Amino acid sequence: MPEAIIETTGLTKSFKGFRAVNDISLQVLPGTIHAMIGPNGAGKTTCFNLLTKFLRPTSGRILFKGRDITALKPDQIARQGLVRSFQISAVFGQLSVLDNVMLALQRQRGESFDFWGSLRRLDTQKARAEELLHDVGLGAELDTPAAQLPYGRKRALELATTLALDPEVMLLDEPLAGMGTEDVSRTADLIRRVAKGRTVLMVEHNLGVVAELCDRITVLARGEVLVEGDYATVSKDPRVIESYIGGAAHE
Amino acid sequence: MHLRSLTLPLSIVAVLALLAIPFFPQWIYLVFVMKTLCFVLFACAFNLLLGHTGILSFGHAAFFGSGAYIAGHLVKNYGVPFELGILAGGLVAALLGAVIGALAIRRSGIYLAMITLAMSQLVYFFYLQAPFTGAEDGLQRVPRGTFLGVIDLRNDTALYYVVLGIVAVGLWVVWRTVNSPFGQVLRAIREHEPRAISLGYPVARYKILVFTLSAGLSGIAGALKAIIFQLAALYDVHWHTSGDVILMTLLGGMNTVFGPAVGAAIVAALNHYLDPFGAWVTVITGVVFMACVLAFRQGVVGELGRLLKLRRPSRPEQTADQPARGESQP
Amino acid sequence: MDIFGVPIQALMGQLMLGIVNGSFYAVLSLGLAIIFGVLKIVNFAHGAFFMLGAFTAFLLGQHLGANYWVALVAAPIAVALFGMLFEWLFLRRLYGLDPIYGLLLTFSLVLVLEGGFRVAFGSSGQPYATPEALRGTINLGFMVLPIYRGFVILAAVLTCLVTWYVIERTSVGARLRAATERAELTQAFGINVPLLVTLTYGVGVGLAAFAGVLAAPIFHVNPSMGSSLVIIIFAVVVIGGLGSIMGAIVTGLGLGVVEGFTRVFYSEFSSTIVFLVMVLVLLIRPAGLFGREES
Amino acid sequence: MSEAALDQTPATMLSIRGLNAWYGESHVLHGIDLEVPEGQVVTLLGRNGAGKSTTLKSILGIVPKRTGSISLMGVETIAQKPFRIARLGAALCPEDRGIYATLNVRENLELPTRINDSGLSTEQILDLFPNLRERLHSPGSKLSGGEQQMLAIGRILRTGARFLLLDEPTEGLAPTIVEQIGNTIRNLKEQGYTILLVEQNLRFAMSVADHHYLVDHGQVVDRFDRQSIEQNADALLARLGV
Amino acid sequence: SNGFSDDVVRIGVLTDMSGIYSDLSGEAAVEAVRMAVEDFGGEVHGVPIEVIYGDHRNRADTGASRAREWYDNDGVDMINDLSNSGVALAVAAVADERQRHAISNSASNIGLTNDYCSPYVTHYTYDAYSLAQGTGKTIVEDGGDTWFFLTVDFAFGIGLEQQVSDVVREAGGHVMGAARHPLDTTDFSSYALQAQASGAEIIGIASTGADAINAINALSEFGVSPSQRPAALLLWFDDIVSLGLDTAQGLLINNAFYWDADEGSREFSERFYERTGRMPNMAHAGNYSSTMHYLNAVEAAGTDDPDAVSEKMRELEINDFFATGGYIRPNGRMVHDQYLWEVKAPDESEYDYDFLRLVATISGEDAFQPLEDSTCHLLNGG
Ligand SMILES: Nc1ncnc2c1ncn2[C@@H]1O[C@H](COP(=O)(O)OP(=O)(O)OP(=O)(O)O)[C@@H](O)[C@H]1O
Ligand SMILES: Nc1ncnc2c1ncn2[C@@H]1O[C@H](COP(=O)(O)OP(=O)(O)OP(=O)(O)O)[C@@H](O)[C@H]1O
Ligand SMILES: [Mg+2]
Ligand SMILES: [Mg+2]
Repeated sequence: MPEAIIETTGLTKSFKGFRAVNDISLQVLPGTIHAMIGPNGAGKTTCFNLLTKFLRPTSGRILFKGRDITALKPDQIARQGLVRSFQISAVFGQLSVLDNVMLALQRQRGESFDFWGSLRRLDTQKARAEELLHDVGLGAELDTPAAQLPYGRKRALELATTLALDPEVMLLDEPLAGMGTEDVSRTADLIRRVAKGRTVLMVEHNLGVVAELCDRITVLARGEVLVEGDYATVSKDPRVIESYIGGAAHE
Repeated sequence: MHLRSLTLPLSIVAVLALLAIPFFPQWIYLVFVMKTLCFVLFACAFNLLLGHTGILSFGHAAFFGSGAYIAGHLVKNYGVPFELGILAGGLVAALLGAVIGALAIRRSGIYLAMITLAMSQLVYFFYLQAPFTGAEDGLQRVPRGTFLGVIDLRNDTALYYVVLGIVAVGLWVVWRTVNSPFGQVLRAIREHEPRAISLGYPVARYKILVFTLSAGLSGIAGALKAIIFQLAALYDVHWHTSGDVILMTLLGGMNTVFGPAVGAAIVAALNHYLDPFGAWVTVITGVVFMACVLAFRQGVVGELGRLLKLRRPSRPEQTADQPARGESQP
Repeated sequence: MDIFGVPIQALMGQLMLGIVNGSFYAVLSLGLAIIFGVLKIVNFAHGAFFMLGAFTAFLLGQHLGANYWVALVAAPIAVALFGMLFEWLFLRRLYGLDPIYGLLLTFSLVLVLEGGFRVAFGSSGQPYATPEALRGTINLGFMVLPIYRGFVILAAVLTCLVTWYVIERTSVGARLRAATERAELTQAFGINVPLLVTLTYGVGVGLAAFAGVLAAPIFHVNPSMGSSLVIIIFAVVVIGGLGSIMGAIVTGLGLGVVEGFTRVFYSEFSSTIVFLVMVLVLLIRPAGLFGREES
Repeated sequence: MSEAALDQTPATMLSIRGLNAWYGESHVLHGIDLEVPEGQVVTLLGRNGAGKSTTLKSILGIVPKRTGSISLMGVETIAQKPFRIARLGAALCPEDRGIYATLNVRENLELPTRINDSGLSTEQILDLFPNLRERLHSPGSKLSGGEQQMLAIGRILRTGARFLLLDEPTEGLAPTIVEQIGNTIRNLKEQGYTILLVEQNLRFAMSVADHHYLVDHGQVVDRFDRQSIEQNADALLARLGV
Repeated sequence: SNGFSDDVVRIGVLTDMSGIYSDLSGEAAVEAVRMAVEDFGGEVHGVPIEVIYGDHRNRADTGASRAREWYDNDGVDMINDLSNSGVALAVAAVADERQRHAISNSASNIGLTNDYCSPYVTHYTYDAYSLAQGTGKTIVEDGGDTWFFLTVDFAFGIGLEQQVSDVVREAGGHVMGAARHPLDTTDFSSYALQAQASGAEIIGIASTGADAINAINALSEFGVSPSQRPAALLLWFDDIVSLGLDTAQGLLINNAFYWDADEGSREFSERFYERTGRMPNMAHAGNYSSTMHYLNAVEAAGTDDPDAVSEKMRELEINDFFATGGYIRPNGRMVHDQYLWEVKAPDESEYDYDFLRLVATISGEDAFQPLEDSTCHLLNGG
């Protein structure tokens, strides 16, 4: 079995006594699409916040490609190639769709502190940005302020922005939340495409999508890992049905 | 921003008007214009934080005043030449900005505002006690000196063009910053800080840098004021001045680059032309401000921009003042 | 025995006076804290309402011959009504916007009120007599305390405790706290939150006015008596921890004392000490002394 | 599907037509239509994120933006303020339980306004959920999830509202309590309450409800009554996402 | 007409119209100047005299720019009042540079007749030095020789405190100490206590306006007075009105003018009261007197040329209800008698505004800084 790209040991986060995430040991294998599911409040988002250091773990270690990143700052983690998206869509509302992506592209160039430089310096990257936006089907919306996009397209834009960083690992928190059916399928395809050559860890309530996209699934409940495995195993597991999917409860 | 299309012609007109002013002394008083220019620079510099980074500083008087006192002190008591005095004023203010900024940005929102306010009160106390400031009598009789040792600045017109030049450069720096890769990141921080972090930007460093920049420019504005009036006074470091600059910025429109300039002009004009109303000035000013907050929340320039937008068919646009609860049907 | 050359006796006296001032801070910051908690607006006009309270008392005496005790009740109510009108007409249009707009609006109100009263009553102010019952002084051994000042402490602390009790222990208070915590859901339980908000503003400014009436006999009643107050009061609230009622009260009293002692040892700094304290507190304990850490 | 099923019932407690709802720009409900006959129990089924909770919130008017028509006891409420809707006699037990951390159990319990005195007394509620009695004075934040859920339900029984909207009342509760709540709901029904229930636990739903609506992507995609749901149970489980 | 720069003599009253000093000068000051112009006849050598006013908001820069604008654009020949020392100094600088006249009646800073002196600047009614002399010297001579100061922590207060201290020591008294309070202190109880502890006989209040009022309130509240006697180094008549006699009684104050002093002052004051609804304080009287003097000088000079007028102003003697035998020194100091008053008790006051009893008269020569001590550059010249 190959070396895990993300590995947590005993990861725990408690908010004044309340354990939102409790001793989670997670292994995400490189090149896989790994889903994290569970009822509301299971601790999925908190997990993401811990992995990207938006929250400081109460205890436990986080390894990225074997290196301990538990002590790093969020922006450092991002620069290491571990990039997350947010549950409630996070785009730069007043900026144009294009600028949203340009912002991500601009980071690799060391110039972001040059307040004396002109924006034109970045034009070289326009082509790349447009290409990315085209991929997510926003090719026609380049100059629209992001705030004006419908919710679903926002998620797409967010995805494009994340991709612009060309991250090794993407953490997507409910990338399909609040999307209409057609958006869902489009975005699902997109995720599958871009996942090639990367690792994806995603939170998703839409089990249909999870079923077809994901190689591996971790089910959380009350901050703990309930089951882990491929979709078949997981969806059959009585505890999962009981605690998450509902239905054949305690018969 | 649809104002863009108008920005160029408007600014050309403005520049020409500004250049012409000295030839019509009976219409508008030169020193008043110079004073206004100082506040224009001050407000635009301040807006680098409020408008473009989304940081509310309630202590910018500390930078403005420091600029004034330092420049005044050096020029008066050490015979430092005009341009060096201005520069020093800016530098000291920038330094102060870096320090206060570094402390303040560890918090956000109202807490940040209060920290900056508190720090500026400490600075106020310093200038109140410092021997060279002359306390409430102010640092008086600052010589205007000469520009580059040739142009005699005791001549208002000469001084005016120099001030105009310096302020223009200052505004250019602001504009440049806003429209630079750096400014782009600032906007990102304003729009969604966590996202900016998750894109790998060391947000803290950006904030400190923009704080320093804003403070420095504010300092230069203050320094200019000290030279123009040949004095620096406590009011320049008083928290009222911090309040004034917030006011100017909001009146002009904090989501625009040069809106604050307009705001500054409005406030200055109110102060200057309301004298005939005697004791009523304060009340009138208050009413005007109220009307502004309630009527055009985007600020004068902001609302202008909105009107221009409404003209064109475009998607309903995100504005601060959308109805909180949704619309209803019969 | 001395402390830095100041006899312990004198210090006791200063402590007492510090508490008197603290009581004013407590009442004022209490009002400000309540308003901020519910409206999420920094009521910059708080000092102006303080002044308004004092002036209302003065005017009631002048024109209606109302004595101190009547004024002590009537003035706060009158001011509260005025405040509620202001909230209802203007302030509520700014909810959900950047708090800075509320700050600006209330600031404009300060200009109107202070300017207006200066036009009407001049700048050098009016005397307000101490009520007979509370004239004179009592000897506490370590100092002679004017009876009225003692009364101020009692009245203020009592008011604070009552307010605290109402908010923390009664069903009305429960509704208020509920509205503060989750306005939406609270409405869904049939509670008229908008009205609650208006009332809250009324209570907040009413408290300010009450402090004003208490202050009238001690400080000169003049239009600018509250102008420099508000930033100090807000500093107190922030130090105490936004949203913490007890925090506001205790910090108010505490800072009164701190300020009092500063007046003995480094008097020039006494108007600045509050801010030094605030910087330190905020950097060490971000949410303030009594505030809950929110993310 | 048959309108007939509903037309027999005399009065309609709630009738929703073309309900749309948004969170910011996220368009969540795309034209919900549903009827709740007086005195009956109706459930909304559907997978996570389908829009069930949002539907309930919309009925009480606590979503940022909503359009369409919601008539409650014959009154059109789409334009009403939430507290007025509540005073018509609707009470919500929200998904996240909506316990106030800064209020203790008694305060939480007695917060909602009583619209008439037909509701249970505090005593009766404490009898119903004995666990709450011990914790009467501890702050809401300190309760266990189960206790919070009991409190959330008890709270709305006090108001005297005849129309209860329960959002996943069994979520995260021990089987025994789930039983207990089931019974509560049943005898509430007997007392003539009308109940709109959001439930992911199909078996539970079947055990208490007269009608079922299946919600997906913010639309009603199917509806069943007692008989039809029995037959389609397995198919339904699949559609619920398994 | 010939010697007049433009065909009008324009007088600008630069004062605090809207701020904390608007009672001490403000609109009433403008009225006083208007009265003088009317009494003068409204024109000089057939040239009309015009009065305009402006608000300096107690901000030196605002004052300075207003003064500049007046001199440069509006042909203002003389600026009067100049309450607030900061403003006065700034305007004096402008006046000197623009070579136009400025007269300060309500500022106290003696810099105006020392480092900042100018042939065009006149310091008319009083100054910190005269306050120190008037109050300090006289009181010590009356036997009040141990002092404690409540000083506003500002150049004005500190300067005043030091001057009085010197005077007191010279006259053989002792200074037991001082408490420095920030500007706009509302609560003086703490300082009252310190003053009490000091045991000094005289408590010198080196502040003005609201500060002084609040200080006096606190002193009486804590029963400091009358056992210890407060002496307000700069208290305006208006302040006594607003303090009320109950609180103010027994106060010793130094004022260059009291409405009820004699026939002349009563006559002026009653007319003034008619027009403004308030009794004039020393600044208002000074506004009137100084304007009158300026106009006399213009008439005598037959021109509004600043230098000519300046000479005449220093040449002519001032004899009116405000001053007898008053004259202006080369450094711009107007020398005239000063008076120390005691505030009457309520029962001593027989009619409205019957507030003060004369305690001592200080001759101008004693009251004001001796010429040889002045650092004014105009002096060593000639
Ligand atoms: N900042 C916080 N303070 C206190 N409790 C928190 C905080 N953030 C999350 N929690 C709690 O931690 C638990 C897990 O939250 P989290 O957001 O991770 O759930 P989730 O699995 O993402 O749920 P969802 O599917 O609704 O997003 C929840 O009970 C939540 O109430
Ligand atoms: N406050 C919110 N802001 C933005 N989107 C939201 C918010 N609340 C819910 N949503 C989105 O609206 C959609 C419907 O949410 P809703 O809570 O109604 O689903 P649900 O059917 O109740 O799911 P569950 O079974 O988890 O309760 C989901 O996609 C969810 O992500
Ligand atoms: Mg989540
Ligand atoms: Mg002339």
